Amino acid sequence: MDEQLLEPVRENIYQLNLGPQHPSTHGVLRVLLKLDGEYIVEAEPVIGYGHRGHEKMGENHTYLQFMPNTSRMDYLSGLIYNHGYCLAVEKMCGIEVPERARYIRVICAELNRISSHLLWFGTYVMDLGGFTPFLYCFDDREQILDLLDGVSGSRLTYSYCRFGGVNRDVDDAFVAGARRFIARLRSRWVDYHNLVTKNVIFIHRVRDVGIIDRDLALRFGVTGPNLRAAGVAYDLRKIEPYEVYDRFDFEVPIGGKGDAQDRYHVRLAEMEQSCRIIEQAIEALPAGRFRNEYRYQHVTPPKGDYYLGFESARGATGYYLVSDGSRYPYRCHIRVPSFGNLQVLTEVLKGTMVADAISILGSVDLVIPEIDR
Amino acid sequence: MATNDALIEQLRTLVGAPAVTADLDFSRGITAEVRVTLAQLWPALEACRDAGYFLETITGLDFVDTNELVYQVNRYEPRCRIALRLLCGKDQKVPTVSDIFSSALWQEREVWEFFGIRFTDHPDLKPLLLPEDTDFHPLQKDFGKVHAYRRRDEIYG
Amino acid sequence: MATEKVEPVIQFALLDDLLNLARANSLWPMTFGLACCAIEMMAAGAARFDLDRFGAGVFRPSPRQSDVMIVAGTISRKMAPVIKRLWDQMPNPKWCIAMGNCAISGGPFEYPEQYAIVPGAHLIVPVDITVPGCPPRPEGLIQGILALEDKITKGEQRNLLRRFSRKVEAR
Amino acid sequence: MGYWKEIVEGGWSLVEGMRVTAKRLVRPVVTVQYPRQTIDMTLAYRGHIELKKFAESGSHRCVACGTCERTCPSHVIKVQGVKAHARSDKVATHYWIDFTRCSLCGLCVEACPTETLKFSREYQLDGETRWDGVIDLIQRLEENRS
Repeated sequence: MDEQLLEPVRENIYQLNLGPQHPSTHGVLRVLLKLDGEYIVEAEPVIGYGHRGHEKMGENHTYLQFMPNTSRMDYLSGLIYNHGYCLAVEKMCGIEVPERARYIRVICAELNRISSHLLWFGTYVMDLGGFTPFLYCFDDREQILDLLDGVSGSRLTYSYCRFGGVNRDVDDAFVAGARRFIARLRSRWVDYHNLVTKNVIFIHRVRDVGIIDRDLALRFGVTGPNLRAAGVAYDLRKIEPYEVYDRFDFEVPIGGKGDAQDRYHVRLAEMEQSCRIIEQAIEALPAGRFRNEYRYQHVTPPKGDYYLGFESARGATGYYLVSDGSRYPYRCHIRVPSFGNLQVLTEVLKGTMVADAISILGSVDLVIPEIDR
Repeated sequence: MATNDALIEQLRTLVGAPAVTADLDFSRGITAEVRVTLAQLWPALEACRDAGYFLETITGLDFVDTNELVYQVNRYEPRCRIALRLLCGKDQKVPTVSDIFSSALWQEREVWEFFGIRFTDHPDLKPLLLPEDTDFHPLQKDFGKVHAYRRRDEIYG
Repeated sequence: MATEKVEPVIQFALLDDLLNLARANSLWPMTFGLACCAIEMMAAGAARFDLDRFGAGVFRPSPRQSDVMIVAGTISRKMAPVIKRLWDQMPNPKWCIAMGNCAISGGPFEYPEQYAIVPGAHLIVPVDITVPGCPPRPEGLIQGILALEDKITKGEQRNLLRRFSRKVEAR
Repeated sequence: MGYWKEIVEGGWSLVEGMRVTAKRLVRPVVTVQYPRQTIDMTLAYRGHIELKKFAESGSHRCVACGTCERTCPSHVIKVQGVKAHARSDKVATHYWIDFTRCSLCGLCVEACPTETLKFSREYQLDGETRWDGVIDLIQRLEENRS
């Protein structure tokens, strides 16, 4: 700190403090920008403004008690995190999950993924100055929230998955609602593409902006749509299929050079693939129990550690759980995708202009409390 | 799968065959577990980087007798998650791997602020998530009330 | 902690009432999300719930232009000084809504070994209205804003927008 | 050349945008006029917890066993019970929850051995201080009954 103060101020280098309260930082991110005129010389993200000590809580709570926390880490895809955590504990303890529950989980997780991408779409276009798509997206998103509200009882922090199944069964109304929603979303694509994708101003602001190529991604551990935009088909649903994802026919959309426009297209294409998964899962939804007969209040996994990777809306996520044979995890570490996705910005933002920085920050789809945990 | 086996073979020659445990049916979420020493950490991770792996996460573990660092590396295709486990004493310093994987820059800062494990030659070792004037390491097991503080062999036998 | 209330020397009862009515019906919240509740705040501002109907939909990014601070989310130790500074930057008269359990009392994150959060916004800024929930529904936030309007106009009958009866399910 | 092309393209995206917006003009309104019109809470909706009233006894069935207290991740439940005489079951006399620290996960409802807990449908709970969220459920049940 002292060295920084003593360092003679370089002429013409201007330091700009972006955040932590800034409308386009999506939460509480702070970026220290060193500017030479309009150009960014150095960017240093400062994080931790949303740090809540999830990993310490993991050690103080039993396996089941930690479960509600998981949907509060990445609140935009809370159900997917929930799902991953339950999978990890089930794998550790060898808990059987009924077929129906597996399909329900996949349907709900994919719905959650669409809602997360929709929110990103709306806020990203809002960052770039277009307000109307935000309203349309939230309108569509409300349909998903209504569906998930109907089965889980909550709009955002679902806590829906349980060890050995799910909290509530889905009914015919949910299935019909999901079908209706997919049809509706598909009819809205046309509007979205006319309104945003083909818009000249939008294209000018995202094309060739913030290129994350394969090598950079490899060095920084970037995953998810940001990596797929660079042309790498890395999706944990395909590479290490968990749950029943290997039974569905879906593609992993990839981009070309990895600029903001590619990331935009990849996310939009992913929503379509999620729709396809939901359709197939609804078709194949088996009858039967939605959770195990035995209710797992206290699970005691065998000693040892376990890593479970799964694909959240933002990339490869993982739970690393160490069990000492008691009811409390000895260590509960969460690998979050946004961590690498944010860190890569220290490289990407160099040499870009301030106006593009907003575009790049928005395009990588950050959820700050997920990074801070 | 051939490339994965090649790397595992390479690691075997690097660190010695008994230190590598391959787990082919993926029962613990990893393909292979490699126990490395401080001196072997760099060559092992460099071998991983050259084979096209990326650093997924660095985790610390705090035991009564020792600290442990777990480096998980993975590759895009085919799946092959390798866990490198490094035992380090309570006040032992660990060489930074940020020259090999840039993502280690932040992850090592996180491990340092949570566990107090120091990394030598790290360019910018300051707290990442906690306020900069923090003087405690919250994930150490003697911070606050925890349910168990065990020796390493109580868990890993 | 709480800002000291300065009573003016000369008071104009009718003018004050009129001003309060104007203030209550054009609350400008600050764009300021901390965690999960921020998404519900955005949802409340979007088409379905439309905070604009109550004059409270103009989210301002600058504290200088806003008069309501909606603390939406967990306040970490690192963030607390920032919130305090933002609050100090807001011009008087100003109000604060603590939205969500984390902002009210630390919520599920408050437990004896917690080192990272501030348990409650009332420890940093004076809170006028609390909206519990984890996260509260957008309707809950709207209800909180209506309650704040009541508070500003000192009573339900004064507020023109509150002619409709407040819907409360059987308690 | 590129200059004119851009002007035409820009003008076209403007027209397209206006067309999409104009289409919305004739669509039904999505806004819920909230205080006058409410969204029905679904059956699954999780508000704060509440004690069920059973028809046969006209009261709750809580035996103050404390399972919910132990299950709760954020320890917001405090139950007190008394035994009418030495060999009878306990009956809860106080059931406090601090709703402002609850995470609405529903683990207590699932853990309850007598199934006397349910979620309320209430979502308008705004108050002035954090202590407004501290509720005695048994008192609440009795007030509802009378």
